[in-house]
Amino acid sequence: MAPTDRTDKSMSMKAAIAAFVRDGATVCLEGFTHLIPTAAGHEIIRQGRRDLTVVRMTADIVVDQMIAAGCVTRLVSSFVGNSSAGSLGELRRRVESADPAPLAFEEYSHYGMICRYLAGAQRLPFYPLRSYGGSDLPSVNSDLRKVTSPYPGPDGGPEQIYVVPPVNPDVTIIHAQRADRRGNTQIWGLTGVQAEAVYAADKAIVVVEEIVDDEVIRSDPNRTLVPAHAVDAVVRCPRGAHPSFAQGYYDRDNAFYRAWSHISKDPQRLQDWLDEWVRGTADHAEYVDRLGEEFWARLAVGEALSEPVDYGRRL
Amino acid sequence: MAPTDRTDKSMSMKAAIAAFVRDGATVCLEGFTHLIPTAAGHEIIRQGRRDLTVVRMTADIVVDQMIAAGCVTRLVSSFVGNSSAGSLGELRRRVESADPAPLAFEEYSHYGMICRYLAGAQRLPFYPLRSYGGSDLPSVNSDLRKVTSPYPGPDGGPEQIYVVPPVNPDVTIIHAQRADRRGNTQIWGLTGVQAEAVYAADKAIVVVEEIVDDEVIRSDPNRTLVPAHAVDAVVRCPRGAHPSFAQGYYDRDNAFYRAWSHISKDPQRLQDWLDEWVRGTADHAEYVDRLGEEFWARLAVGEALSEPVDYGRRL
Amino acid sequence: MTHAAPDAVTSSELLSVVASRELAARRTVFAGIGLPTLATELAHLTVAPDIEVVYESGVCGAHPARLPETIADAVLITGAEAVISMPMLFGCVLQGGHIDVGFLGAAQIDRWGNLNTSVIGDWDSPSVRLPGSGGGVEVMANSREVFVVMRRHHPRSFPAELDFCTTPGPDRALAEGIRPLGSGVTRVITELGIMAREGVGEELRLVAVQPGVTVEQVRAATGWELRVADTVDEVPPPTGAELRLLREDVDPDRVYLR
Amino acid sequence: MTHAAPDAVTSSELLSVVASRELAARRTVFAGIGLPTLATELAHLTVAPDIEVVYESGVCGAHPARLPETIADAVLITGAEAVISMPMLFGCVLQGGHIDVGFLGAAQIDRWGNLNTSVIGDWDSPSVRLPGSGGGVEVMANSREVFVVMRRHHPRSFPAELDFCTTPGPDRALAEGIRPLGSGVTRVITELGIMAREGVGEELRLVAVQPGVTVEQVRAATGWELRVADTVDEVPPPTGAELRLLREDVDPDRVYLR
Repeated sequence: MAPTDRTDKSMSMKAAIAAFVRDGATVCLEGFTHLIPTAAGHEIIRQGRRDLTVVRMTADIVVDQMIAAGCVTRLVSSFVGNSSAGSLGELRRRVESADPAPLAFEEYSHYGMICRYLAGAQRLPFYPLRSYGGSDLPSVNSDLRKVTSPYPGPDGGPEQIYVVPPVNPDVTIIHAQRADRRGNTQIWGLTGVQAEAVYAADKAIVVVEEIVDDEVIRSDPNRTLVPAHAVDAVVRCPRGAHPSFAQGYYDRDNAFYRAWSHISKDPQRLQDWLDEWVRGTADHAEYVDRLGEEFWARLAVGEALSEPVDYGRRL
Repeated sequence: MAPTDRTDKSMSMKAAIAAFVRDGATVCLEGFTHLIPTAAGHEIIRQGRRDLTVVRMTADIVVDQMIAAGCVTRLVSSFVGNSSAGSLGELRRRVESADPAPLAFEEYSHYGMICRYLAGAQRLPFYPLRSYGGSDLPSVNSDLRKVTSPYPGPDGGPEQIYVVPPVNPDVTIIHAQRADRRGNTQIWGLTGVQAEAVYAADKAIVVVEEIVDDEVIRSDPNRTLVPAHAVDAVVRCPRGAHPSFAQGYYDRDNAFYRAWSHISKDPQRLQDWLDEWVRGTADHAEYVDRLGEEFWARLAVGEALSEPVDYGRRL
Repeated sequence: MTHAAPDAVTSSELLSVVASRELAARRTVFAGIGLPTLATELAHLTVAPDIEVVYESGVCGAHPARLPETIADAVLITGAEAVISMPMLFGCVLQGGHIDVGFLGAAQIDRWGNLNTSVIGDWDSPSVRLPGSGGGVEVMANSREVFVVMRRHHPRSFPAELDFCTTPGPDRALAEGIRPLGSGVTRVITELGIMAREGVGEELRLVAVQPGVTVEQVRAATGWELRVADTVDEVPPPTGAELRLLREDVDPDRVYLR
Repeated sequence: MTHAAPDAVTSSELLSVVASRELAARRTVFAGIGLPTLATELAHLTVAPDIEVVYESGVCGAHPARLPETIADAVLITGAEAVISMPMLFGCVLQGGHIDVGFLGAAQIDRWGNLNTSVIGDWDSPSVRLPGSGGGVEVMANSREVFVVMRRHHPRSFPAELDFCTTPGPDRALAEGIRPLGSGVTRVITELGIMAREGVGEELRLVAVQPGVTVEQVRAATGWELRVADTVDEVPPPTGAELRLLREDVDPDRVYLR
């Protein structure tokens, strides 16, 4: 069937954030190093959202920025660092000295977070994993619990295993290379845990480099990681993953990662940066323009096309 | 690194079955309607394996043939039928009247089987699922058990959920469109539960339509559903999924599915069929030849190429 | 089976048209092949333009060039919007709660909408071994509601007690302390009429009869004391437009229409 | 830190070469970026030609055109043999038991190979908040063995007691009744020497010192009463061939070599 107005979910970033991210909400932003939804985080800052619980495996620059902008009161994460490039200044001030305000933090491991998304997406009361035995993490996170298997263990006796509870964000936001207007979303390169994070959520916003014709998506249905039925908004926002990268579109801005350790170390410098680059821009298009073409040329990538596969058609 | 002899896992079907399928073994054959490893099942029949436990979600024609050939004493499955085309004569005789011998049968639902593969692949003692509450299946399958969640249920009280145990086949056999010599396997169209079934197994045989150059696989790494580290043998066997289909290579032989209900209804006719097409052929190449080019032309498909994606390269 | 619909309406056509109307305003349907295919394709052209069929095989948003012959037909894959793995399909889409209506068939259905697809007779030595659950257990447990289309309305397929309960409705699940997502079977569509129930705690009630069928005929064909709604409507016969769409657009090659 | 290796061998070079030798005959390595990258790339060219590095990001069988700067660098993806989702990577590959050697770092390591990557000080109000586990808990629980490379050998990073145990070895897991897959930390490689243990029930023992380092120096730099093997070898210094491969083939742009 041809797309109708009713199934066209494309909207502006401003409209999508206004519609689906409310004060006090649990907001998941996913993308593991690749395709981090930075532009969406910036729009949340521009709209001045408050009291958010942010769920994100690798809490990195965009999370530090959202915390510094006063949007976040609680963080659920398994890695709170600026990649291998240094520290997150604001996050450390909040956790180490409640400066300028405390931040509630729920600490997990990567697979613990993945399993929370899996449980949330699969509507399970818990998800088992072979982690945490002997760790101090359960002593600071009472949601890490144990279950006894109803089957005998390897030694014939009862076997215990840790479990994590589901996470069901009010909204999950991901960045992707392309989607059609209905929300069929194609991602290549690192695919992380994006599909599960979307299925775990009540609502989902997909930010894309390009909105493409139906025919592009339908020429390769296996490439669709998130089907339209799981998506509520499709936002076109080229370069919206900067300073992270979009495989085949632009490279990672490693210099900015290194710079962030210095920017975020000084609270005033951090706020000045937000004033200039986030609160002082109308939208991500202006942020992109201000960086300038010469800047983007440095992050440009060459071409490496996949060989097509043949889906065949009945003769 | 360039492939070395040590990482070349390609071998003949005869050698792969001889090396990895032993009498008494638990053998998983997966492929949901698409890419059913029929040729591997036929080679198991030719080599006269005995006392196998066969694990397969949809026990269909190839399973009926393996049972009729006396290879199988136990079946673990969630659908024992000839697609929508009719019945499996041998399986019904075994189950309904132990004729000519009984068949032990463990009955699951589809998701129960999928969760057994997931638990097996993830080395979990059990996998939870929201099925089976109120079903008679647990009364005939004592491996369907319950666990109490350590988190409060929706009403604040304790919540119970059914779980299934892992399945860890001695060997899993799948059919795929293409792989490289190391075993990096690419599948498109319906991908079913093949990757999880491979990861659940101790050994894995991948049967492919084509063994391709490394460059083909590496041009599209997201298409690799089964990485080489999980594969022990790569067998080139074109048209090895007949009468099922291989997306983009050949179509389903619906006429044979309909015919099988009649062939399998008559035990003598079934044995004659096995004598002619399996025990009377040296290998699958002979089976393919005997069917003839005119036959294969009827199953030929036209071209429908995927649009390439750009993985990019650093400039 | 007597129904004097215009143009010699066949049983397949009648069931497809009636089922299609029940899909009004539904978004996602989990369907097998055959009558559910016809019903959802017709609904797409009539009462539910935004309907999406999700197939057990992993296909979402199919745009087949021909009417598919199986739920895994190659024509469903080429040109589809998404093809996902079975763990994703069953775990995230179905168990995740994304399906509005699941279609199921059965060898036997009881008054609560519990289904038997495993055996006739004893499970251990059955007189007939049926295919089993497939994904039926999961469709029932996780869809908002389930429609059952039964070609034959006969006391053997509508027994007072199932030989085996493969696929339990929510009443049986709750009795065991397991809370299912949806309402279980809400519609049973047969050649004789339509039975309905709202959900837990309710038996199926006859709410409509096919043209020319009496309530007494339906009662006689049902193996339990069938409840009957206060007012039993006659199902409006297929319209000319519905039949034309079904015959000319949905299944011109008569793959499923008989 | 004194070691008079030829050609002014740097600390990075020394650690990479020593770690690479420990990878002889290993097949699958779960590695982060930095020294583990250098060690595995060098091992691939020397003692372990069939070695495959699996990255936490989901990349298997990478063939990068340039040395990657992160575990998710775009150059690792283009031309790789497989890129899989994180649920597959952590669930099937890592927890599934496919990893021979996992590389981990830590702020603190104790005598049993338990690791702290969470906090210095109290977890509730730490003096330093560290990044946390990442996948460390899973690498430890599911790899056959774990190698730890520590740039600084100092009593603060080798304390008698961890400030917090983020990532437990098998001894702590077993004490809680949880059976891990592997042996936990079996090698700790530092600028001063190599510590080793076979598995459960064993403390780390000093088995080798770097050239020019004494056993007493290592003892003094360790926060607990360090056990010492009956015979402590001197680590053979990097060979000319090893250094040439490292400098010219593995990291000609000096991304990690310092």
